[in-house]
Amino acid sequence: MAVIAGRAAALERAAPADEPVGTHSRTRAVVGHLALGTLGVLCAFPIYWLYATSLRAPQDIYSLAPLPWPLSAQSYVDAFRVLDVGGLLLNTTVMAVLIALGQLLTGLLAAYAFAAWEFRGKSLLYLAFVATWLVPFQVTMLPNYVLLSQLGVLNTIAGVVLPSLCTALGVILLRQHVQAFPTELLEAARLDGRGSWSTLWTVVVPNLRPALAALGILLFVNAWNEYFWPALVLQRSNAVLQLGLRSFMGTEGNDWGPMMATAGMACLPVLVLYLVLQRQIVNGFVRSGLK
Amino acid sequence: MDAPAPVAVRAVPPPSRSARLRRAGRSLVPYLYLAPGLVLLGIWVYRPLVQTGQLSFFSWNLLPTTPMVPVGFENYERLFTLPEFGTSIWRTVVLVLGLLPFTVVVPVAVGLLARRVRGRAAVIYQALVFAPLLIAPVAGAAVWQWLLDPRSGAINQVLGTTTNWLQEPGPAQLAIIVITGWHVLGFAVLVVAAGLAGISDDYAGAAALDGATPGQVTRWITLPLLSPTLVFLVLMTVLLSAQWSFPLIDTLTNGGPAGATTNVYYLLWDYGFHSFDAGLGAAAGVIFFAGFGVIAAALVALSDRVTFHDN
Amino acid sequence: MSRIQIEGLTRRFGAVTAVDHVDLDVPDGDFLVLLGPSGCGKSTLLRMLAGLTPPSAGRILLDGRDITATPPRDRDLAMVFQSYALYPHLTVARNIGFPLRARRRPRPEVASRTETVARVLGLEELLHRRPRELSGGQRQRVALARALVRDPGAFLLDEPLSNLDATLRTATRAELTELHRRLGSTFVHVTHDQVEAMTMATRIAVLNAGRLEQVGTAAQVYDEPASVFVAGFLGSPAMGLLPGRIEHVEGSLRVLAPDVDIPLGGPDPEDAGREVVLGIRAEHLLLVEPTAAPRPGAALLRGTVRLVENLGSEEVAHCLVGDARLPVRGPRPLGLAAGDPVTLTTAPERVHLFDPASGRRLVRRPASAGTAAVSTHVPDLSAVSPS
Amino acid sequence: MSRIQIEGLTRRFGAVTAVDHVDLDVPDGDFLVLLGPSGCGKSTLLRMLAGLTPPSAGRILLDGRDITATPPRDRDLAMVFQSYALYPHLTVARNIGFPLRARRRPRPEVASRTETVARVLGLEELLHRRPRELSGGQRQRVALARALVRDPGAFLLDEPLSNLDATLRTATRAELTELHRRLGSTFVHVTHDQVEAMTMATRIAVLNAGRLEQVGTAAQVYDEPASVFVAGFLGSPAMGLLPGRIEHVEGSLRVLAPDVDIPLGGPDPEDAGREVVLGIRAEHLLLVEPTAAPRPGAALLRGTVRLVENLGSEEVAHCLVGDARLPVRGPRPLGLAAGDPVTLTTAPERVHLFDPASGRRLVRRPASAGTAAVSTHVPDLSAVSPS
Amino acid sequence: APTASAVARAPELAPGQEVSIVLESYNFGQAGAWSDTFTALLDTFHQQHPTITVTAQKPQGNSSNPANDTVSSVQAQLATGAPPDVAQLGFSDLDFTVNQLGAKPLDDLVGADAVAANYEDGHPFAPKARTLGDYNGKTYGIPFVFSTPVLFYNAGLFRQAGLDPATPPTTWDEVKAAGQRIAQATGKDGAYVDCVTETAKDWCLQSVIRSNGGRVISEDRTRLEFADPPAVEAVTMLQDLVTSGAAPKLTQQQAVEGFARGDLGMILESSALQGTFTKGAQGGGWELRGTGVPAFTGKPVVPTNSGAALFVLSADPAKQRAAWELIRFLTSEEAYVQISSRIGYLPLRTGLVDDPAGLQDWAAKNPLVRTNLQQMDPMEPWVSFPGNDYLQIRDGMMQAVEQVVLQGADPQATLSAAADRQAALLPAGG
Ligand SMILES: Nc1ncnc2c1ncn2[C@@H]1O[C@H](COP(=O)(O)OP(=O)(O)OP(=O)(O)O)[C@@H](O)[C@H]1O
Ligand SMILES: Nc1ncnc2c1ncn2[C@@H]1O[C@H](COP(=O)(O)OP(=O)(O)OP(=O)(O)O)[C@@H](O)[C@H]1O
Ligand SMILES: [Mg+2]
Ligand SMILES: [Mg+2]
Repeated sequence: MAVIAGRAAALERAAPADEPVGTHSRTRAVVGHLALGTLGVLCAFPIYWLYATSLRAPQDIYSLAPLPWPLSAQSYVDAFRVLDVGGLLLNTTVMAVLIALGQLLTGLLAAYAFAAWEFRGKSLLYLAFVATWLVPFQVTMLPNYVLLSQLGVLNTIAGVVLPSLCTALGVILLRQHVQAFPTELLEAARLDGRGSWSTLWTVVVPNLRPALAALGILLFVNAWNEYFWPALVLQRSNAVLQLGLRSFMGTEGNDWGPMMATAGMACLPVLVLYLVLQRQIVNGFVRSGLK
Repeated sequence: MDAPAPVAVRAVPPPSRSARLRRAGRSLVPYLYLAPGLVLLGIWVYRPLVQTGQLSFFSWNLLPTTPMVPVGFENYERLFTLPEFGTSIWRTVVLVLGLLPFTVVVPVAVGLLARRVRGRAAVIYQALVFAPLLIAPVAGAAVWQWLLDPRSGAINQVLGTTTNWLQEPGPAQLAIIVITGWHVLGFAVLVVAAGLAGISDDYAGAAALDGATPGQVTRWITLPLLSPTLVFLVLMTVLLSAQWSFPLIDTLTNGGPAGATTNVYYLLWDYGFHSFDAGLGAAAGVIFFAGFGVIAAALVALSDRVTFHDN
Repeated sequence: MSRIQIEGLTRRFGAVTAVDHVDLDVPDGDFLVLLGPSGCGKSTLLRMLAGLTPPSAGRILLDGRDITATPPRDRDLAMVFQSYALYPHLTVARNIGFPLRARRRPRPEVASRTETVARVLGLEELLHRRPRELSGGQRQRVALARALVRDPGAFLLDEPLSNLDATLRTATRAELTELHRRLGSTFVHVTHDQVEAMTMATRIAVLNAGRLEQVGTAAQVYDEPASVFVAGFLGSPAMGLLPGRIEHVEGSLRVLAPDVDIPLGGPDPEDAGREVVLGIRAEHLLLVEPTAAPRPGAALLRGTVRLVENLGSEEVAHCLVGDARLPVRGPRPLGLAAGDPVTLTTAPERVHLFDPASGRRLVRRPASAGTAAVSTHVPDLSAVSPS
Repeated sequence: MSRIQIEGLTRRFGAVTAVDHVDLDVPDGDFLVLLGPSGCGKSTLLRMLAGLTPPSAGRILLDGRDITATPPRDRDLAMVFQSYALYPHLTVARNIGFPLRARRRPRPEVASRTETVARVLGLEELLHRRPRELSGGQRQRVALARALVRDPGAFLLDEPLSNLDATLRTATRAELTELHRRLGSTFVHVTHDQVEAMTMATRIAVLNAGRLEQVGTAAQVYDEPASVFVAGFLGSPAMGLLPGRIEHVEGSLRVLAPDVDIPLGGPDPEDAGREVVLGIRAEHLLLVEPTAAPRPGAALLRGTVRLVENLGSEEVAHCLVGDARLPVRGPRPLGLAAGDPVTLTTAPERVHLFDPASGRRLVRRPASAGTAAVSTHVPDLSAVSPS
Repeated sequence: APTASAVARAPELAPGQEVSIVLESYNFGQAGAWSDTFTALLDTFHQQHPTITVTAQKPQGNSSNPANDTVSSVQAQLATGAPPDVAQLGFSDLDFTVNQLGAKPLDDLVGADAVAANYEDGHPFAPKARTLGDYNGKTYGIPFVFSTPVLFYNAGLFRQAGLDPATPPTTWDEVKAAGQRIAQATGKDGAYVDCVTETAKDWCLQSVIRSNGGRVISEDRTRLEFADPPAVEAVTMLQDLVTSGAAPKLTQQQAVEGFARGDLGMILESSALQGTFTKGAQGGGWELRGTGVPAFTGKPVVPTNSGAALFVLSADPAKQRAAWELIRFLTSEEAYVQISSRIGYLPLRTGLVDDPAGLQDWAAKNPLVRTNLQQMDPMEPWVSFPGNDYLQIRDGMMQAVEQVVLQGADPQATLSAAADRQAALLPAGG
């Protein structure tokens, strides 16, 4: 409790209104605005270009004019004609939600174990999680593909989801969060008669909610944008949005207009999600004091 | 005077069998929580890794119809004599070095600059910087292809150059670095923001009172205290650069021009899936794992010496 | 060696007013203690002095110079933070030398002054450790050393002793007092521990909810609390307070309350009927032998003992008088036990009277022309803002 | 309603032995205070009682039942954590009801017992707030309520008052004492604040570096400290200590030190020449008019005042006698200033003697056959492990 | 060594025998003409063979060009024990397909007679095309779609540069001159030869080298010859195009898009891209024309083929038979009429273009098809490298060429170094 309150106070003090006298000069602010503004525009420009291209008329697709004029929804019409956008959206959401939830859950359980207990082989096991970062996708790809085929889940969403249910990033980040959690609370719950399982759900999770939400959204975005693994598993059907892009790629070159339109539509949900939840994401992430 | 309460000191009896069992059961608990993650990783990461380790001692093209020929360390020997292997390592080093500005320098600069601007503006800038993370790499790559068009792409028009970014070795490597950097910048900015928020303002206040200029505060206080975050980012960059850049290389340059953007990760892919030399690919994978493992261990050891935790 | 003047200083955080229009004049060489309960605005006030928090209104003068807009590094002040704020990545020696290096003093000078200060504070052995390898008391001394190394105009200390245990705290308290005597610098020391305040201050400023309640020497604040708040905050146990009423009885003024009857002296019919809050310190209540007949005209309070606390050298009996709790303090053993009925007396001049509405102290005017009158008056509070 | 017995309890963290072979018997209904400096192992001991930290050796009995291997939730204990450990996401009501819900008690029972406890502790108004909307004192009461709601065998309190300011601390102290009286439960209360220990405990256990130094009532621990450590730790200011030597002068034993001469009474040539540490409490030192001729045979100490501290009702003069500091305490004003020479006296029976090597108390044996002998003796410490 | 010489004959399907097979084609899956045509064809096939169910899929993998994923896709599926029953694989992979992927010899499966009969059924297959899928004298794959290199050019840019679009360049010297002219006069790019990058693979490079009398690999496929003088000379010529400014430094994709946009005068490309170019020309308002592979002055032009054949990979006799039925259908007159008219691919039953009931109308409207047909006669097959490491050899060679042509490396030294290195990868050990 004290720790949490302390953190919140530290955050509040970090609010710009409470900074030393004389640190906020106009020139410093102007330089800051200029630098950050430039960087922001640079970062956002390709995204603008994506949408600009998707709004060009088919014959202007190769045009490099900065403004997409005249506007045309033809690419979107084409994309909608070819793709069952609603179905793809649903599939992608299901896939991304399952993956994000799975990674969150396995990460939470492992992080809880690492943060709340001392046990033999702890650091070695933690290393086992982190070391998965060292294993290239290429090494695991084929053996996993073969296993999925033996399980009979090729060409299903389950095949995409199964191998992605645990990620080192989730474990690492969540461990930081759970470790920052006051141990007294866990102990109080034990004394109050909760087992470790119900302590996790009645004490830890409710208090980590902002952090879990922030991380969950990050994982969701990652899963949403996953392309390689679905491309392998979902060979027969373009069942998720990112694979919809493949419908516009081919030996005879790419169909840029509908492809950009599809890409734009694929990005839109996460962009909107991010814009709506930005404060929560940033705060949840920052408050964890990831160090 | 209190009469002493005499305690008959008995020999402490050994714990009963059921108590021992219960104790053993309790010590199992953390492992149960780890189990789901470990089982999943065991199945989906370490099982393939072990298979790869075995495969690296065979010559085989993965086809059930062809026999696996044991060849000892021949795959490794071949790998080390291949000139591409050496150059690809060098290119990986360049890639990592090239990405460090995006994962460390710029995010720190953004973190420090963000303190100068107030209110909504900072939030908006952060949203803009973060946005590329939300774009699927494949879509992002497609857009960059346009922007990098040698004739009328926005980049050349702004810079007034005629470079063909994806067709000339140096610029192609640069383009891959920049685009990868563009993608991961937002995440790094978020991590740095978290790190900065974790440093008590009291230190900066104390230093200011002690007479340090803002520059000195940054150099002498903020950055050293941010070092654990920076090490985390460096570690991530070193370990994951090659993986981050993979989809972009695969979409934009296919490792070209003339192999100029082929890093170890892409080479591994190439051996494993284009050359059908599974043994060689496996050997490369094992070396990749071991090499990066050693580097990571060294980095972690180093970081313990150079970082300071604010406690 | 600086005089600090504060004029109308205010700081708001959103809806909260942490510091509310405070006027204060700290003469050169003063050891001013800011005292008050948690959250009353002490740290905020100190941080404004240091320039770490910009004020919402008001100004700060250092030796007559307006420094409200001066950045911290240009104010000639040294601060010891509540949390010490030792740089965790620097050794003790480099922590202490930091202010000198920041001012680009030559290396040999930095080294020699660091060494001198370290010797004075008994830190020679620790110069090469890092803060995390130090105990709480050692950290505190390093924080002090960092402030002392550069001989500033004034020292600002934010609860520097709060993390120490009793023994260490007593020792450091004495050390700080001696330091002040030797240097003659201005000190502003924040605490919520009243023993600390009483023992160290040349003057005490009591804050409550962002407002200044009283400024004065330790004796003034203890002996003539300007308000119910100050009276209740200072002293251990706190002053006993009970509501009463001034009555004109048989030609003299008396304060009456259930089971209480205290003569005030000379008659002044004007005040008769006035409601007051009556305050008596634990050490000013005396036990009367229950069998002894009450001396006529003496103050008389009757109650029951609820609880006796042993403080080691003394005991405190918490007595219920009417509805109020009055602590009584005396050398151990008092010879009382819970449940005992007690009769108490006190010297009438030891009784404090407060206005129930405003909480301010009521002062009996020097009885001119043979009458004593009670009036609201705030002694020694020239600096208190007329709120 | 439980008796807690601890036998040979030890806990090591790597090379550190936090708790070192402690034997302790806490009878049912006791209010035992664990007292000791920071890091002496108090929390570790309490956590072992609660089952949160497994002991390295030794065992714990609750009402004669060995609970060393019982998991925390099956021990019939309630603990109040130093930091309260209130669940931040739950309202006060749900915080209080948590232990009952965890034990799957029926809803109506949870509700009614929560309400009862809340009423007892004056929390009815706050039931729907969350912890962050409470003041420190309110939080403390919620933590208590959560412990009380389920009527455990014993309460374990880990520095529950350390975060409160002086006023709140005094009030809560009284509240806890009353609670103990009303419930009659066993309390084990950890603190490093000696006033807390003295005022609340029925018995005090003083820990030092993991070892038990003394167990006894507040009076025993204060009046007959079993060791130099206990003597120096209790009392504010701490007992003055100075090295001396027992000499046989003119037929009687005297303790001599530079500027110090204290008669011990009857002659006992055996002890002559023995080195001792001499301890005198601040309140047992009396000022002697410097002009008055010393009464022959009286204890006599000469020194210089270094510093005078004002405690409000009293003053403490820190005097330098020989090389040692002796605090002298008396009602304000003492009439002393820094630099003044002072002559002090004390009653010989108020003087504590300790063995310089072991630090243990030396007890003068009742003078049988007309002789008084000094011997190393540890009173009331049958439970202290023979180290 | 060729394996599986003795494969049992696949028996005819019993009437009413239900079979379902999987067809993997890199042309499938892209929205547009190919998918629609394929779907229509498979529908028709199902009507004709109601007992055979065909599931079509595109290669797994993530390359933007699925043709690059064909072999690895089949390989991955083989590893699971369930390869597609029919696969459309490139000629460059023939060696690997036969020796490693286990393509079944159709001569054994259905009999050489049946294979030959299929070629003769209706308008016969172009003679040169028939043997493209043969290996060691046995037919493994039936050629399905392919193209020869075509020099597409932008007639508008020709006119702007003062060149006559009616007489396109026929030799490399003329290409160079025209390219320089276009670059100077219009500010656009001159000529791009899509034979010089790893992405382009080596089919077109083989044509250029063979047109100069060289080879990339000896006829017995035991020695690499791409560092021999004729090959080096050819590559040097390509380098000269770039250094002289006649050719831009572009990636394949940039060149294709540039040409479609009208920013490039000439491009030597597969006719598979004709559709893309036509669309670009319509959008950009320029005129698309095409001609054959340019010659080295005084030497005969040797075009090579790109493209793919259909292979049977199934091990199950019933599926093998069904697969053969599918292959027969997909290479039938009926199918080619559809494929050519709806997609623009070359009909391998070349007679169709003169058949009024066939593609005569279409050919009249698409004069470009003639270029390809004319090149069928001198055409030589696209030779695949042998062994497991054939792609490493091919890619190594292409990288060397790219370094020479686009990055100005020394031709002889670079190619020799590459040849020496790749020689070790030949199965015979070089
Ligand atoms: N950055 C801030 N944002 C909002 N409120 C604040 C901030 N800083 C302080 N406050 C509020 O201002 C009031 C005074 O805070 P301050 O820190 O000055 O108290 P304090 O007297 O130092 O208390 P303590 O003895 O607990 O340190 C408190 O109510 C606090 O909640
Ligand atoms: N988990 C641990 N690992 C290592 N050492 C520990 C651990 N917990 C406690 N210690 C050490 O054991 C000793 C006793 O610690 P404990 O927390 O019991 O002290 P305490 O008496 O409660 O002190 P405080 O009054 O400061 O709370 C200390 O020296 C401490 O450093
Ligand atoms: Mg404060
Ligand atoms: Mg403790």
